[in-house]
Amino acid sequence: MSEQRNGHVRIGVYICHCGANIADTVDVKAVAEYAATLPGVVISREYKYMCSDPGQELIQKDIEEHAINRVVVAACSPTLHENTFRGAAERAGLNPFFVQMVNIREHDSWVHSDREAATVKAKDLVRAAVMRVYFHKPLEKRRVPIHPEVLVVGGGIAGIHAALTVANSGKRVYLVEREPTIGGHMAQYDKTFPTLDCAACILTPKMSAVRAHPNITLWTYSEVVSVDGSVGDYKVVVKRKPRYVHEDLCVGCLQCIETCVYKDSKFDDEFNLGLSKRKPIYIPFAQATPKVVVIDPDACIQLKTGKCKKSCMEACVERGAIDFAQKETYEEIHVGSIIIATGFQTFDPRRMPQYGYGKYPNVYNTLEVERLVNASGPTSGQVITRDGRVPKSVGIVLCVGSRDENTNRWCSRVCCMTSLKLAHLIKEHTGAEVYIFYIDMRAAGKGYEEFYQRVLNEGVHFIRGRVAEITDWALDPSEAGKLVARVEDTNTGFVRRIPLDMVVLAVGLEPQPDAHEVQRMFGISCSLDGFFLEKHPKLAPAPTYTDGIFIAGLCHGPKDIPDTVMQAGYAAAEAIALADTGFFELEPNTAYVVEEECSGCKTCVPLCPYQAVTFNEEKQKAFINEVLCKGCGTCVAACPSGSIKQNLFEDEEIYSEIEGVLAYA
Amino acid sequence: MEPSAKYLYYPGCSLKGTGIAYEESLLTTFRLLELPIKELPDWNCCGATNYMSVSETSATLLAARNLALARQTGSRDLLAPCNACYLTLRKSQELVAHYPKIAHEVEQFLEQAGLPRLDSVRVRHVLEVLYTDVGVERLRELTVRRLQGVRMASYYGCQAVRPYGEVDDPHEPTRMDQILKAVGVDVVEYNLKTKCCGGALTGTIHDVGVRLNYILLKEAMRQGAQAIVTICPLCQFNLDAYQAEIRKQTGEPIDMPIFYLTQIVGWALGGDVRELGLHRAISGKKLIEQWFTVKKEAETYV
Amino acid sequence: MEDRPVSDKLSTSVQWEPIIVAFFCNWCTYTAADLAGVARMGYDPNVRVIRVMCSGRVDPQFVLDAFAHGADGVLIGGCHPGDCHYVEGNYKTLRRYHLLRRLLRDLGIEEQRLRLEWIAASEGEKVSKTINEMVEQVRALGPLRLSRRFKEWDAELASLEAEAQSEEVVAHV
Amino acid sequence: MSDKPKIAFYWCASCGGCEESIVDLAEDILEVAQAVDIVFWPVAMDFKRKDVEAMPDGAILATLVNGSIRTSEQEEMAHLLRRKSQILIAYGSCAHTGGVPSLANQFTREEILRYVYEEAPSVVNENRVRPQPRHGHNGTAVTLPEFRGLVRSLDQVVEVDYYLPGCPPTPKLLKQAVLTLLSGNLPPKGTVLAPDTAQCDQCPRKETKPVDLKITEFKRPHWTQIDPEKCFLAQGIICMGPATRSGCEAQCIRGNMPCTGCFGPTTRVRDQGAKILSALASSVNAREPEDIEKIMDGIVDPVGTFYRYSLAKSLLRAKVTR
Repeated sequence: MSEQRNGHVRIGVYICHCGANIADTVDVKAVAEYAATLPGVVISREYKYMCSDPGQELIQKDIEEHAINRVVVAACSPTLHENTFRGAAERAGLNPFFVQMVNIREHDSWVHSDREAATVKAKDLVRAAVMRVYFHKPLEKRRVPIHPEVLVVGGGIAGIHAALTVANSGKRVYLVEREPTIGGHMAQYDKTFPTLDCAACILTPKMSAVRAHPNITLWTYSEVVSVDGSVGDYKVVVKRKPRYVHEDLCVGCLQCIETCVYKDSKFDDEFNLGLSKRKPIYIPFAQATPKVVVIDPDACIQLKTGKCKKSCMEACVERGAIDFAQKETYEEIHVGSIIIATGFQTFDPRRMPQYGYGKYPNVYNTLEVERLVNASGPTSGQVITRDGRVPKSVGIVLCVGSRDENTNRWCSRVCCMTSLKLAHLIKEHTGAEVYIFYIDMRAAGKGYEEFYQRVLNEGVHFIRGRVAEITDWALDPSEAGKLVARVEDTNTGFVRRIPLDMVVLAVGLEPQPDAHEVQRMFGISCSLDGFFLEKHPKLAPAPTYTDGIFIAGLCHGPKDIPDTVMQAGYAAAEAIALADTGFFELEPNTAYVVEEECSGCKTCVPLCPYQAVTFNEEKQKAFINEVLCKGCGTCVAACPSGSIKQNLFEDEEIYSEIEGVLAYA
Repeated sequence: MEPSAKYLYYPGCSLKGTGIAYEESLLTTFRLLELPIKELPDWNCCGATNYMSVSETSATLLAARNLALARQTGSRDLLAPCNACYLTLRKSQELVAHYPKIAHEVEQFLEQAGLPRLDSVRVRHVLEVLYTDVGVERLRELTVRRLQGVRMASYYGCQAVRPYGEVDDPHEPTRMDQILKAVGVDVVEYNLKTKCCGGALTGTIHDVGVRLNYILLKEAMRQGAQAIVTICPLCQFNLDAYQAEIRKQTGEPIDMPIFYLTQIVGWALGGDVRELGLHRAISGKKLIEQWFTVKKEAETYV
Repeated sequence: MEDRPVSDKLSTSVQWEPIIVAFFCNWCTYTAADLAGVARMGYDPNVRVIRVMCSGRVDPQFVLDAFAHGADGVLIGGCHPGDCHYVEGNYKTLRRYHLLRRLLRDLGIEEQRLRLEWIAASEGEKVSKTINEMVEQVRALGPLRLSRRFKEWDAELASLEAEAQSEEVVAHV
Repeated sequence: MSDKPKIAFYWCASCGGCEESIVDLAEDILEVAQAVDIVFWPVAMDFKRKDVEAMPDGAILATLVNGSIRTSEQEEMAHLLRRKSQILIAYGSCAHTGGVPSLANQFTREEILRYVYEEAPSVVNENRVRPQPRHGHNGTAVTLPEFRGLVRSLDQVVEVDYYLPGCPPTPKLLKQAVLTLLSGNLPPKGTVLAPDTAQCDQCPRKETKPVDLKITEFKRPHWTQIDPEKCFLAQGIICMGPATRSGCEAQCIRGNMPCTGCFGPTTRVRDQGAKILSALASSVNAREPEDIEKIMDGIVDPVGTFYRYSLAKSLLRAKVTR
């Protein structure tokens, strides 16, 4: 270590107790005493809570009174408090990048139990930081401007609520939805628990508001295909799939559907999960937004063979909205931040063959039953089984694809309440005996437990036990022609066979099948369960590790409608705050080429995924565009003549860390 | 023993007694498939049922001796056609792998007996060998005659698919169905594939055992099966032996042949009725005669 | 310098304990290690983590330097292929790792002493599992401690200068 | 003796090429000879060790030592010349970074002696006789220098003031160095007396290196017809140029052979081999481990390729488990 290199180095070392979190496992006093002996260290202290105001003031005072010009704080992870301590330094007039944090909590006291070993480790890490800060340089924070426009991906209730909130603040919003209409899963629900208000009644006004909002550009039947750039300026390309109908010309009169050459609807209606049929030209549901028809290219004779008399076109001849020549188009937009609200899929119960879904027609999933009980559903609200009977006994099986080692380990959170709601509705519609097979009833939420009590009082049978199988095999005549749920009733200790006319599988919630592709496209992470990962599980449940990208709703994990709306509002607030601030401060950890050292070997040029490195033909040297550089350091490691450097991660800084942690070796 | 025999055959008590037809058909089928197979010399009881329920350690010692003997021969694949043997041998391996105390006792025991330490002997089931090593397609190709129009239900018994999941999918086993279809049998839907056959209850709490038996037979009939195909000697025996009694009790006309999978596969491959032990059947003799002997002239060659 | 104990198990003895230098990328593996901490998924205290923004920043020189300064093992942690925060920095790491492993083999450093592991931000458990596994493997290999070997190698030079001078003096008298 | 500055030359473990290179100064050597007194140059002039020993410490202005250090005698001479010289210059790759001889650091002393005296195909040595450090004959003892366990660069044995890189250094660099010395206007201690940019900077084929190089195969030079105009790396041939200090005027490349790295790394680099490894591996066009391995198979001897001249000064210095 050479003092000359960076002037007169005066290091202050601060060891945090973090209450007992660190101090119980690490001998903080010993670490502080040890640090005091290290070259360059002028002051070494330990303190109960370094991140508290008095803790920060300690640093500020030392900078002011003892001319400390390097600060090492051994505390928690830098991802938590690096900015706190940089701020403290800055307030005392020291360049914030003379601060180095040492992680002796997450990486030490919380993962080790042996006090001696943990203390030795803390000393090693502190020594490394002390050696490292020697080489620190004053750096300027980079500020990037924030494009005020916001992209919302996904038009379910999360996306709708986020888009409206941002738009209401005066910012322009692009709302992109993959399906022909917004509304998402919520549009398919009948009533909502626990208040039993109708989902459509509360959702459709919001859908219309989206359509009418002057600040919202709504692109349905569209998908994001590429995302470039970073916080403040994301360049996004959206593919608009052809619906073969001009959105601006169609008025939603639905005449075309009437006159379609197909007299009968014969294609599975997606919105009703195949419980009803539609024509090749259709509107997903009555309140679809935009209220524009769409043509299914896999079903339409004209699009498949080119040989149809095109009666739909005739019906629309005045407006001329139908256009079989329509092609997909691409829109490129620039936005400052992105809210991802891509939702979920329901668990496919075919993965649990013992429940007979797909084998026995009278086994349903909860989403199908939502449609069955819905007044505008395929049976106009009549609960009739696929074989045309009104069920006299209905069993609802909980935790299908949830809380199960063989499928998904997580609790899907909404199935208990959904099942209570459906039990109530089925009973109301049919008067059937309803059985709920459950492991635990989870009714945590405002008014939820009360609703559970209500359904209990309505005479629904609750059987505590995971259903072993659904079979159509009758043990005795009373079971003949019925489905039988075989279950161990753990409250009575008996294996029971319950004959049922209809079985409803309360399917769990899963990440979308393409969640991984979406995650990669937006450069965010997934949790182990495949849902998108939030930046902090408690304090930042909508931001992600990628600045300027927020997540809302079920793409982040199972939750009910109120929680979804809250998270969507929170994500919107973050996006608005970002846009209103107008800039974002970036870590100044960019790489740069030392021009006189560069030989122009071009090794670095193709390595940069952001095209930040270019070759200057005139100078015959490489050049790094600091604005494009994201600071990964890959080119630095690859530069064969050591002529690229990275701020905050200089070779010398890392070498001294290596040497520091190994000084005893 | 020459190490060339790929499969080492562990008969267990059943295949030398009530399940002799299983042994006969197994060896015939392997011969027809040209799979080298040799019986494990000096084998002993696998340690099933009574031992395993009374003392896991003692049962494991019994199993371990068989495994060590197998290890000594140099063959890797120990074929245990009986479901109980299969499960007990597999379970013993798991116990040794995960319970140091049992492992220690086994080690001491083997040392005293002058046997090698347990190593990676693979305990295998006939169904799994037919499905994995031979393959459905190969069986289809090798089939020389088909039981056309005969409907059968495949029945696994309670032990083969749990808990290790190597013989077949525990929730929805289909491998036997695939094999049967490949060799020309019509397979019916059968939901009770892994339900209890009555097991040892037919000998202890007879009524209950026979009732469980009846459930299986009745459902097979309801599904339109003319016969049931099994892979377990105890299941085969239970289902085969009490049909007369059930007829008497219920008045239902149950008289259904209960086959071993190897009998059906062996016959499709060209095996002879006697060498497949088909003549040993108790129930469904008429159908057997009709399918395998009388219509011999009319065999459908493919 | 004195050997010192680093293990939970051997804290009172002075027996050798492996030291592993780990380079963790900021976005995935470092975060996963934080998560392991938050969830108190304990692991052996033999590892010293150095944070880099991307595993692509890990210059092979750092690995060699860590060995040269006495590390018994080096662990590199990055995002899973396709999940790199910087699109594909981890692929560069993977390529360097493959070539570096060959070089190390030729220079007598066992394969298990250098490990590249993809650990996503949510895989706290994998951090603890990987570290424990590696510590165990390196412990089985025994000390590398090149810093000490270098001193041993150079012991043959130690007294020479003085010796040479005295001989010269002798020759002159 | 005149008052002209005194200069000495010495060689340690080297091939002699460096000595040749001094003669390569051609007529310029006369200029040098006029300006200085050569007081010690065993390969060309009849001075003895005792003549050097007799000089006062620091009497020589500059000594240029070439060759790496393998034996105790070379060590002694290095120490002696260090004491007697104001300036000690490591001359050539071997003195600078260990050179080709330091590739022997992959083997133990025993392996080397056994091979050289017993197993080499050209050796006939039925009695397995090996030279001994001491040998008695007619009442007198004859001694041989100790054969050390490791090959070292000059600065791993004594302090070195300057380095002249190359295998061998070019006459131009030598002349420049001598003139600099004589001028008295000395660069900072430890300077390598050659430019501090990499080879590509001076490479005549620089333009032909693509900006999007993706290596799909490593070829050895003798496997292929080498395009005399095109960047070697663009042809899949390993060239150490990007990781090697310039100053040689790309002589090998002009002779249609790739750079093998004799000028050593730039000052920013601690390990030349690791750096070229990093650069080459980064440019490999494969993502799957199997594909990567297949391409890497083309590098048959990574140590010999990447550390041809610098194993002694590499971070690991040697095969660690010799």
